Amino acid sequence: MEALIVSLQSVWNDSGFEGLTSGNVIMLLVGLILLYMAIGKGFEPLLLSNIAFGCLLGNIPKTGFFDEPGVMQVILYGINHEVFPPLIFMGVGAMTDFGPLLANPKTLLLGAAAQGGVFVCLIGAMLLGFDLREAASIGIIGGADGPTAIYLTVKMAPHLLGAIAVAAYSYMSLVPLIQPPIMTLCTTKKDRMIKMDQLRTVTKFERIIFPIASTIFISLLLPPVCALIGMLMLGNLYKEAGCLDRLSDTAQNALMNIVTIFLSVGTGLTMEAEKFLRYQTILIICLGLVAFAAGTALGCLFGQVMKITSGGKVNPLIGSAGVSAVPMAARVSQVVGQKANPSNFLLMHAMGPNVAGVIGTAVAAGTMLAMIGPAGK
Amino acid sequence: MEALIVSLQSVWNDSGFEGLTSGNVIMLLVGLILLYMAIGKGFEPLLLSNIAFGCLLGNIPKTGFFDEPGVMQVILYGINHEVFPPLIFMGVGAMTDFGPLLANPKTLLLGAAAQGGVFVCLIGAMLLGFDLREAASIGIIGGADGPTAIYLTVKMAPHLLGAIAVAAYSYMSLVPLIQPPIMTLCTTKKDRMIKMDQLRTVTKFERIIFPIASTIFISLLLPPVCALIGMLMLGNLYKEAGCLDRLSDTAQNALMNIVTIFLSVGTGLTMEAEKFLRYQTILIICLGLVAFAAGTALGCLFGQVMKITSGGKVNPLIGSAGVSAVPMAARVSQVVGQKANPSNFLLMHAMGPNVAGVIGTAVAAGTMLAMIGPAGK
Amino acid sequence: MEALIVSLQSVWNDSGFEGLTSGNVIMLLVGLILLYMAIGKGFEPLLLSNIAFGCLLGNIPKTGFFDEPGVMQVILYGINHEVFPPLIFMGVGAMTDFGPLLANPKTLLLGAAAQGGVFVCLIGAMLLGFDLREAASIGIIGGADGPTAIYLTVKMAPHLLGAIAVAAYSYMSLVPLIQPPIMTLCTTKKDRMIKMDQLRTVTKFERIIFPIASTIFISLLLPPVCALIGMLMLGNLYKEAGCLDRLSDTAQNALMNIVTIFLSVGTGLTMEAEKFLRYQTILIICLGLVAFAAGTALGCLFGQVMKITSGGKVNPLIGSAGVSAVPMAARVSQVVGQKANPSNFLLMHAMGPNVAGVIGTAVAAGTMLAMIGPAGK
Amino acid sequence: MGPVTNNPFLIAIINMIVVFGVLIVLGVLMHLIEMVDPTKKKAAPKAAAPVAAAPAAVAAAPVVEDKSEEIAAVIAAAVAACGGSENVVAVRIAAPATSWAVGARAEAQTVQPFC
Amino acid sequence: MGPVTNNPFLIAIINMIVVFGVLIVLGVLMHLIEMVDPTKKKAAPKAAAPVAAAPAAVAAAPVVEDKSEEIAAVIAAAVAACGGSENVVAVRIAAPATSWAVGARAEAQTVQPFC
Amino acid sequence: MGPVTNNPFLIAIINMIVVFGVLIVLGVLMHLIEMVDPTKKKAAPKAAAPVAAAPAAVAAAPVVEDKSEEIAAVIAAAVAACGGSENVVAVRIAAPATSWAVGARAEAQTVQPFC
Ligand code: NA
Ligand code: NA
Ligand code: NA
Repeated sequence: MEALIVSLQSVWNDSGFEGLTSGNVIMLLVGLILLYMAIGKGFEPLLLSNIAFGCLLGNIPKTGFFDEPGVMQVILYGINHEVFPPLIFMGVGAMTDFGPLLANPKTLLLGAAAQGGVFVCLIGAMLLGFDLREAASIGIIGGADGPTAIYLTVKMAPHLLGAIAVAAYSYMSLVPLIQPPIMTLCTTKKDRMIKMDQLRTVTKFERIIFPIASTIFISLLLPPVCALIGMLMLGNLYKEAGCLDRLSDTAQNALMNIVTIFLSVGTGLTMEAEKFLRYQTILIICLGLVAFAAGTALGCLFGQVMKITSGGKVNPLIGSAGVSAVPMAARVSQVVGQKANPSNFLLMHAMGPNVAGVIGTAVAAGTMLAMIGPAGK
Repeated sequence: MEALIVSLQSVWNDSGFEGLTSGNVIMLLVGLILLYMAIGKGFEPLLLSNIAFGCLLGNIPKTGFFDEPGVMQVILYGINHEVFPPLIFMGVGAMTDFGPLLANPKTLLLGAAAQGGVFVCLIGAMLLGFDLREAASIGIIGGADGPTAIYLTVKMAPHLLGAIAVAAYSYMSLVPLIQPPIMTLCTTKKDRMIKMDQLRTVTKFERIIFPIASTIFISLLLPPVCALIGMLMLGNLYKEAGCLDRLSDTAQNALMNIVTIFLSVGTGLTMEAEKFLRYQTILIICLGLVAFAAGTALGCLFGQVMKITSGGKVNPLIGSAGVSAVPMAARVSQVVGQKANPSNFLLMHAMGPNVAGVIGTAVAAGTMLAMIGPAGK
Repeated sequence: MEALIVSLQSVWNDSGFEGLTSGNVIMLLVGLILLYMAIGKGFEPLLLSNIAFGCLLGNIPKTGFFDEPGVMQVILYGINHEVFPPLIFMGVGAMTDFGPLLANPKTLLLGAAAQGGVFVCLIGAMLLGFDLREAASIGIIGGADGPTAIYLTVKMAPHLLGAIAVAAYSYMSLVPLIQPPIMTLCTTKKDRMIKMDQLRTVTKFERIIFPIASTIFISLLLPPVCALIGMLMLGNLYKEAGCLDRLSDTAQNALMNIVTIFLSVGTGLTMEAEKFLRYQTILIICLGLVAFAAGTALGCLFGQVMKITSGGKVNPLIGSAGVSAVPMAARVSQVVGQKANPSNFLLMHAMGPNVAGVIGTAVAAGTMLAMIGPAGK
Repeated sequence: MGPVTNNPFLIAIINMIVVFGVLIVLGVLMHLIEMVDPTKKKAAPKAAAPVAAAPAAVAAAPVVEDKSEEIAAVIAAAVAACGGSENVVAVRIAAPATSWAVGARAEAQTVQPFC
Repeated sequence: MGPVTNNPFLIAIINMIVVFGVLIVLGVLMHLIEMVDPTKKKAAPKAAAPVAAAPAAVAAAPVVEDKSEEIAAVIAAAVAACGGSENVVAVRIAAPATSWAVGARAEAQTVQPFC
Repeated sequence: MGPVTNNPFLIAIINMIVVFGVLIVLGVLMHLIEMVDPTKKKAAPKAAAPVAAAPAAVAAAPVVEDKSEEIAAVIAAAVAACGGSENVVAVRIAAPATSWAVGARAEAQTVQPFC
């Protein structure tokens, strides 16, 4: 009988209840809240639900996930060495239509302007006391590209990965709430009613040459993001080539889903209490909102510039789509434009800055890596 | 001419015929027999055929599979560090419906009772001279869960992996032969004719909260099986969330099939003659049968207890489904019940203990890991 | 202002434009030409387009792909340790129908005869000054099996991987241009008009036993190609077993596409200027053409032998299909035969030597590995 | 750290206690979840259908899938109306997997849900 | 090697210059590509259709996919002719993914495109 | 251990001997397999069909897949009966891949085939 009690005692001693810190408990609650946001509220469920579940698993003590080989170590390897973001970008590329951008290359400028949010946020972060690499990683939230944000953060400030990933994906899903008021603030009703000319047809030739040419140019200029841009454009080549549909399908589906699971569960695993439960996390979340708002505003304001220079042919609403968050931001432009003028169809026009924003964020990340360099180097 | 003969001789000397031991030959025969069982007889073909083919490949001398890097080393890494079983469990989770269990939580007890087979077998194995960790691994055959058995065996007694995997999957496919006589022995015809009330509807809320809550509770209590339970429940969340169907599909199909191939080929590769061709293998196979029989009997007997305490509302036949072997054991309950009373539909009632058995076996594995600890520690 | 210029200067200094060698530039052009061939001209686009894109990415300086962990290092690991070719072969096996070969085993000899091209090429390469292992790798181009060529080259002469892969896949896609003139040269119009008897039905039993038996026999004789042959036949078993369709589907689709992407991008990455831009590359490309031509001719000539020994029942055109390049070579036999006699249907007859050629090339690779041994050993 | 005990009977007993204990706690959890369920309603009438349907599902092969039923019905009706009914053994509707793929492709023009 | 500067404003300015610079160069590239395009034609009439169709696509769920339109139209016509039209909410055609699979299998008898 | 010989002709001869030898043994194996085949029957009548069908398959694109033929035939018949026949170029039936997915999902309610 005594042996029985001793044994039961030993099971308890080896359990995770023993060794559960208050930090773990709070992180479990954070995980539950994130799960509620992801599944209950529909905030980027594909990513956030896994991040949240990973957060739960990562805060169970004594699992050995961080020191013993196993499936979680395999996943963490892929996180810590940026294996997954380029593979996600391959699938994103296979889903991206650069047609509207090729039809109207001027909208590239809107995608550039909206990256201003990244640097507003970077400046803010440094003023609030974050160091340069942390500030760069926080700023990239404003780029509204999950894989790029994760890629840069792992290189620059891996201890912030959880907070930045959560902020980035949360705000990306909140784009339909964050953007409209800012957009109406930066435009007049007359602006919003502007109808744009229909886009020219883009040939298959252009669609095939563009990903190749842009890969070479951007990779040469910014080698640190060659993996990201290269995979994005390779995926797009699968989509456009016409003879690579098998690979396009796999890049968008089987491979992307597998990598999404690993990326997001692994990101959640890194959310340890001592890294996440700091007042900096709250600052990051606030700065992320500033970044999104600033990006939206700068996009719209640059849209105003383009409206004037084009003689009133450009609806400034499409500027807000430059933050990327593809395709949600473009849909927001469409919805806000249609509210002002029910016969207004801005979707395809907004897709140009929208996909330009993806490239712009990768360029911004590459520039920061080139100027600042990865951590520990 | 002489050079030609010398060269042909050298090809022969480097061939696997040179160096082929009698053990290898017997193992090749074992592989062929397993292939016959898998493909010819339909015993768990998805797993056993690959195990058998891996057994063939692993017993070819001089392939370098065990010492040179290559595809087989990648596969063996995943075997030796339990990377694959949790990923399989993710797919299993995405295929599992916990609804019947949620509708009638009492059937959890049947899933617990049937784990008795595990410990009957463990006791038998220790009495037959196996050491504690070997006995635990052999006992888990009675849990009728392949991934859990492989997970525990790799941690506890990796030299028994081949024998235990073969026994587990063979008996799982033999459930329709093993269980019915034991079930009729443990029940009267009147028992078997009992019709059960229809199950209440389970809400989506319950279906979503359950995998989350049970992950946290079981993982905290038994951290060594957090990877298994966590992935099982994450897969189930994919199924139930409603917004994660992409991931559910991949977890059930592409990812699961890939991992199944690797897991089962890799398990076969570990079947070396010196490990497998021992009289212990025969003991393991006998003990596995005892475990299945004991689990079935204990499930039915506990079903009798529940019949009495419920005032005759529970058909004890559903107890046998507690060994898991999902969904075969539940179908056996259905078939045996319908034979006694053609208007009897026990399938959904038996699914409760059936999926409870999956959890129960993982809990049993976790308890043994907590009490005994993995090998070499 | 000065700081701004210094900073912009530093971005430029860290860019890939700084450090871009003339070799890189030429290789970028090579990559573009290969892309044009792959997508514009349809030369094996699934493979060559990725090889070409990998070539582009691999020739961007300062990406860190070859020295820092990341997605490209994961891919290069799979290349350098021959992880991918056996997995591709699993998918190939799942797509291969050995039925026509089983119906007419004599056509195996045609698959053997066409391997003569491999050795013609090997002899030529050694006479041109390549060392033994390089010559073996170059010779295998004549086998017209991409995965086998990559597998052997990585083991024997990894510095030639790029050139050999490009030559192999280019000529495989050029089979419809290379073969017909040689085929008409080696046959008379009367030969080409020969109609062959219809093939007997092959039972499921034969289809299932053959991959198992041939795996055991070939692997025992030539253990160095056990991974290749084993996976090929395991994939074929998935196809034929009837109960493994899930795995067959995954082996042919999700897994094969993922591995194809990794294999071909990784192969492209290894195309460094200093390895590729040598006059040997031109020799390799010429030798590859010799190998294809010699294989075709030897196949047809052996077809003539079989025509005579069979009393005129064998159309020698099916001999050219023995080079493999499945299924293109068999289609060429069909087309050339039908041109001579519009009621002639050689396709199924040519599939026998065609799939025999796959086995034959693997056997040739295994023999060379057994006789010569891998590099550095 | 070695094992706490080597007595197989003790191990068996402790394990069964833990297994029963854990599953009983899970049962309590389930009841709690049911109790706090904010979506709980009088769902009884709905419950009848699936259970009643179960036997049929067991007896016959699943021919028609969830949401696609309408479409299948329409096609079947069309076929029947045209007088070719006997051969309709199984109208397999493109699986959900397929429809995701369709959706993905439909959205792909303008959508990157992951980015 | 440390960072070149720690001044956030300088970093922001340089970055924006680089981002604008790169995207402007990309724009130039796009124009160049358009100019050298050997396949360029008077494609204007074709252009009208997709843009005009866009609103409809936005308003309604995408019911019918690219190449499969004919087939879907045929089935829909058949269904309509047989008088069951109201329920045809969405005739989902087997997705391209599926058709590749079909193709792969059809070819599998005799084809190994990777080998 | 170095290579046995460096004479390319010798290597070529030996290799060809091995290749022929192995494939001849495989041929013998095939005959053995055929001889011991317990399922062998007078399958001749069946054999005629596929071979005869092959030419057609070569000539035309593969329109209709194996098991789905009946269904396709039914749909085609329905379509034809309704008078819309010319456009039916290819009725692609959901591929087997799809039907496994369907099956998997159908079973998923109650089934875990891997566990
Ligand atoms: Na962006
Ligand atoms: Na179990
Ligand atoms: Na070949």
